[in-house]
Amino acid sequence: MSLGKYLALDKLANLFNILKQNGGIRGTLYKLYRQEEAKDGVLVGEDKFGNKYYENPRYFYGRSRWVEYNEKFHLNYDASQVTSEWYGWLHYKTDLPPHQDPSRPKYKWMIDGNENLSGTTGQYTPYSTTRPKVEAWMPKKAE
Amino acid sequence: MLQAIRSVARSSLSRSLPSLSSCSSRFASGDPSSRKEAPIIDNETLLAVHEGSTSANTIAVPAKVDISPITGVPEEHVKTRRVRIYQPPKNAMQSGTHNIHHWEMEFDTRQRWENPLMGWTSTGDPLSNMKIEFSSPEEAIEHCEKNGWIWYLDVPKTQKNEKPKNYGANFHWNRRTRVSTK
Amino acid sequence: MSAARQAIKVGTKNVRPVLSVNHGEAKRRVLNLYKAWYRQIPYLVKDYDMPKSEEQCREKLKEMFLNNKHVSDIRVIDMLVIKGQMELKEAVNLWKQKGHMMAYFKPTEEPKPKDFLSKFFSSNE
Amino acid sequence: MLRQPLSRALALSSPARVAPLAARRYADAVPAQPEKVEVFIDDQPVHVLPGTTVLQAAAQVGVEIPRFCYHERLAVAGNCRMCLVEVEKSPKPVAACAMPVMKGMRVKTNSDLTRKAREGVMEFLLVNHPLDCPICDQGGECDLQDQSMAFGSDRSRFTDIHFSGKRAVEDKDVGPLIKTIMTRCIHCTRCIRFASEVAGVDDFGTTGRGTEMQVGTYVEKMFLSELSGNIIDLCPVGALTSKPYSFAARPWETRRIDSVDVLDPLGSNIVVATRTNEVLRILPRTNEEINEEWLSDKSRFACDGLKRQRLVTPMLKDSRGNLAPVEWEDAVVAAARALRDCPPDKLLAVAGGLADAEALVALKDLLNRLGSEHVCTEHYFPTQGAGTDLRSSYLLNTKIANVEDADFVLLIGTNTRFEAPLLNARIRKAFIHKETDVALVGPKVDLTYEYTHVGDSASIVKDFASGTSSHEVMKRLQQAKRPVVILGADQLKSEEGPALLAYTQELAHKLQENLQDKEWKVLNVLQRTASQVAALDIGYQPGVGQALAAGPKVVYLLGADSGVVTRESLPEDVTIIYQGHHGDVGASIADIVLPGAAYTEKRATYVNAEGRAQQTLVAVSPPGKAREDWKIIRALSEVLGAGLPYDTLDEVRDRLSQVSPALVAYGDVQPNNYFAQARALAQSLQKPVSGKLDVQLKQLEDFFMTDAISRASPTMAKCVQAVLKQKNSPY
Amino acid sequence: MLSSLRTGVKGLWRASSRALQTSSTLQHDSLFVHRDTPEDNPNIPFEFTEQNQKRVDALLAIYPEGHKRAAMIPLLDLAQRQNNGWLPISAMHKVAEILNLPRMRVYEVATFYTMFIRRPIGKYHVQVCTTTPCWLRGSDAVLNAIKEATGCEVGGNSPCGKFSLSEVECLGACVNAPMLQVNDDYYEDLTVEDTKEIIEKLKKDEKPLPGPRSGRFASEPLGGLTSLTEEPTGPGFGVQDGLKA
Repeated sequence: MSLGKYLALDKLANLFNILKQNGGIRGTLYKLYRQEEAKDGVLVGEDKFGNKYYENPRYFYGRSRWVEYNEKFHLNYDASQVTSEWYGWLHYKTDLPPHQDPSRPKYKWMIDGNENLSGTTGQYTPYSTTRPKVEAWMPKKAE
Repeated sequence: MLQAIRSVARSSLSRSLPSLSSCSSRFASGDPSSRKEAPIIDNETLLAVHEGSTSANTIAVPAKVDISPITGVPEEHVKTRRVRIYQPPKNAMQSGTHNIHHWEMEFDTRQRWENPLMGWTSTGDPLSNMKIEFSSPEEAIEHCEKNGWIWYLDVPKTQKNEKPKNYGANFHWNRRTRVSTK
Repeated sequence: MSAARQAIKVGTKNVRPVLSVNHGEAKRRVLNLYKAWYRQIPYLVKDYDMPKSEEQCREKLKEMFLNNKHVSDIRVIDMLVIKGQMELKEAVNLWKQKGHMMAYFKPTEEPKPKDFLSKFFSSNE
Repeated sequence: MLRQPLSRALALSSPARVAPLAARRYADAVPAQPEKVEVFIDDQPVHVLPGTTVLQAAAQVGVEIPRFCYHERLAVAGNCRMCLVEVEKSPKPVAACAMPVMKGMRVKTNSDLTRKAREGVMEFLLVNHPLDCPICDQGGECDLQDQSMAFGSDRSRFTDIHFSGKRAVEDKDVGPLIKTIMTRCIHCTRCIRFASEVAGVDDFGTTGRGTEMQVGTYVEKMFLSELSGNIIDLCPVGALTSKPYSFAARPWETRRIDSVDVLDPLGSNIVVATRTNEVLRILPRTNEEINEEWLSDKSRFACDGLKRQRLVTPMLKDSRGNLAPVEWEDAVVAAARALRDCPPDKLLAVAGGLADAEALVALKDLLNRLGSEHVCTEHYFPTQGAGTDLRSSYLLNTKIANVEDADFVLLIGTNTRFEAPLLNARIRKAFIHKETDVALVGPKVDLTYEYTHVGDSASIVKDFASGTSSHEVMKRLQQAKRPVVILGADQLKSEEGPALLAYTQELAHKLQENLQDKEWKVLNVLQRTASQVAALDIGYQPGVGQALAAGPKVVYLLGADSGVVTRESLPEDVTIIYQGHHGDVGASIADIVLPGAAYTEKRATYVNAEGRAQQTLVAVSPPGKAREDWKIIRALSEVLGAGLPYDTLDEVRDRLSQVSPALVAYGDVQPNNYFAQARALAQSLQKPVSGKLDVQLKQLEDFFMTDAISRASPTMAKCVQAVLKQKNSPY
Repeated sequence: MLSSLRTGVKGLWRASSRALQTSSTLQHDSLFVHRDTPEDNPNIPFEFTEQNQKRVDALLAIYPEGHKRAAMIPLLDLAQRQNNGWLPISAMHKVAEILNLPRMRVYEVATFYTMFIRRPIGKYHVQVCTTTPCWLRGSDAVLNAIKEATGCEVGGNSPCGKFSLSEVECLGACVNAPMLQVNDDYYEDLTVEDTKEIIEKLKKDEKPLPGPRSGRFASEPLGGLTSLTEEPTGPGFGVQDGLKA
């Protein structure tokens, strides 16, 4: 065990590393405010929404890969904004990120994933699919 | 064994007052939450048939019975509903009459509404399917009275004066029935 | 309703009793039932963890008994006593659940409109 | 609640009133008249009039003999042979429907021979009947289905299927109401007999012979009659089924609600079949005193109009002058404001032809509370003389059922065939079975029976009344023991209306005075709408002419759709409030629309042309936000601060009974008197008349669309088109 | 075992044969509904000729007032004769008009009787009896001979339009089987040659002699009488002596 470790200097180094990577004290506080977490890690890639994917094997399995959502979402980020390509990597289904995976097929008929719109104005609302039993009278419009 | 229980029950009823007082004194004695056991409920005491009742076989009650408190029908469905007592009409599409020689009661139709998604029709009326058959209107009326429902009688106008029908009328010499065909 | 009752011929008939042979006995049974319930209330409130005070429960008990105070037919009184006893037994033996007990208070029932106009505006009935 | 009405209901419909009725039913079995003969049906003795058929005698003791061709309201045909029964000492089974009873006859309706005969007949019928019950609309209410279950064999000896197959018959096009699947026909000829005897349209017949015989019209011709729908009911199999109802529902899926029809003034009794809150079809309900078991096509098929053009939400005119949907609160407040701000003498309420008595009385009470007396009906009736004070002067006093017993019928300015089809069917019945003769004053129309056309001048009535006429009809009238005079209410609209009514009253009075049967009523006035009698009973002023001339500021239309009130006839700044169930003439000129309930959606009182109060029952809920009519008026009154003193239907009916007890005596009709008084009061009105009598409904195409409901009905529109198409056909 | 197998196979055969069944066979050579055709539609006027009008009046005079409808069959027959042996729909309408009846009542009668022919037919309507006695005596050969000679199919008209051929049930001349009827005349005791000769004569519009072709006068036995050969006995035959005058 090295002295640095013994004195927990590596933790301190990590702290500085995190601070550095997240843009100093202000940037780190903002990250903590926005996603309640500030980590250091390797930027693995970025998806079409501008979400950034990081990896740091120092964290234990399950927390070692994470996504930082695009700044433009601010606090309105949602797990459904992770694209389907990155989903597998993020959930440890594969270790190859999409841009490094040669076996991923890409067909014309595949459409882009959508985020979940529930709770927004674009959400799906059920409507009656039955024909009305009574036809209402429509008054004639005045010209 | 049963006999023994019954006799005990009877004796407890005959001593009902003292036993009750003892109960209440026990109840009043301390903080209920501090006691572990609730008072034992005793069917026999409450529901025992009095010894005297064996001799008196019958009791006098009002001839008009109102069982609405014990039927469990919600009050709003007793007081605001109207019962129609009627004879089912003959189905115009058929000539048979075997299913119309009785009287029926039915309730007024309440609102139905449509499920906005599937279009199924619902009703909040628990009595909408209640049709009861009787052999005479008097029975139906008695039943309604007993249940406290407001009823009215709809007597169908199906009395007709019997007129002999005649095959020969088709070929009558000088009447208009002859003109008709077949 | 009362007019209807009067319109039907008033009279009495002799029938076999259910339990009681006279009003005095029926009354005694009712009072006994009432007392039995009354005594169970503290335990029921505790057992069922009802969000009601004992006082409120006693009020409700009284109200429910008084609901049927117009009943004069001995047999009907007896039947009500029997049904009350059944309820009591179910309650005491914890055959009921909390919802069943709370149903006496009708906590989720919205009062229906009473006057003509609000009935008219609210629904078709 | 219900103190008064219920006690009255008890008084009106107590068990005591039922008992004699029930007793009467069985009275026939008691040997009362000596001339009756005794026969034994299954060893039960029954006394019947001589000439009664075995089938009728059996019916009297409650033994029902199966039948297909026999129908008690049609002539005996005796061709289906299903009613074969064994008669003791008869070598072979006899057809019960055509066999008159003989003294001491012993009929066995359940013997081995009888059962074997029925089984054989059934087998023959089924040889050529298709097995398409699963796709047949009659399935579930089919006589053939039921009777083959009850009396048929469990297997068939018909093995010819590989050689000649079952008979197949071409379907016929008989119009937009009746669907034919002629392969199913069992040749009972009920439809032919109905068309020829009751409808008076001899278009059906049998063509060909043997296996190839078929029922039909031979040529391509539609069966167009105002009573055509009844052959659907009559058909014991699924050969004739309802086109609008085809493949819609099975009979066991529907709820049947007994109600009353309001599309003609007779108030025929109907059964409304509903499923999932939707009116699917309307069937007649037997009422011997009104419609027997028939129903006119308009009443039967206009029910799909209840689903079109409906007012489902209150509407207000917005700033651009368009009607826009609003909540009830807003509409009622707007209507109340309009009524409150209007001076009482500038208020006008007009009731239309489909308004019920409850709404009528509520509207009148409301206007009276506001200080106005201008409550009118759309149809005029002379108010001079006795006016509407004496009930006898605006009713069918003879009563519909009694018209059958008449020996001479004089129609004045009415086409009963289209104004009241079932009354016309009664006249036709009298014409055929009682040799009753009919005369008509008015335009020449096809009444389905022969009549003497006296002319169309109003002065003929005057001559009849004064006895100066030399026409043979005059003589016939004077000789008649039971004459009936029917005056069409439409004739009273004109200037000469009062005089015409006065002359008719005079004529009827003179005829009545000479009668031996003092109970027989001669004078009849045939109203045009279902609401008119109730409105006149309640005290509405007939006709809107005067009230419109006064220039009202606020007009309240209670279902007034006949077009007598128009924007043009009213001042510029008028506010029109329309309450009703269909977007028709009234709603299109309204500023405020209050959606009401149609007759299948409310429990309401209607008084028919005889003065018989009947009630409709709720079959389905009013659509959308529509409400029962009297409730709308009641709510309006409360917002106005002139609350009407009734909160429930029973209290409204209580009020109705205060107005006239006849309005709540459901099902019954009181005899009218005071004919002499009415005539005396009208004597001064007997002025010379010179006009011509004309009727509104002359042809069949005029019949189908006469009110808001039938105008909204696509089926009725198809009927009109079919009639017009038929007119161009050479057949 | 074997029998059950046979039943099964039979069932299979039945099922398959049933699938071939399309609809029932037509058992009549005429339709019982009316179809408008250029030759037969209600727009073609029909009037009785003046001569026939007199007959109509005479026929109507037979029947009492109120029962004139009884003249329907004679009138229809008259109309058919006037219209070259067939009955157009306008003739039925005319008869209905004369009798003041609903048209349907006339249609019913006209379709019921097979002797009213409701389609245009040839001048000579050849009706061959094929009921059992005639059939046993060779009516099939007679029928085939006619088919050959005229070119008619049963129920149809010949290409020349002069002949129509029908197969009919018993015409009541069984003793003289086989037989055929041409318009109103019976030709009996036929052979194929006789038949051909009749048709040839008709083609030339000559009228062949009606009646039996076997040399018989009527329906007497072919080889002469076998009974009633002696003189009929005179009056008084077999009467008691005492009663003889």
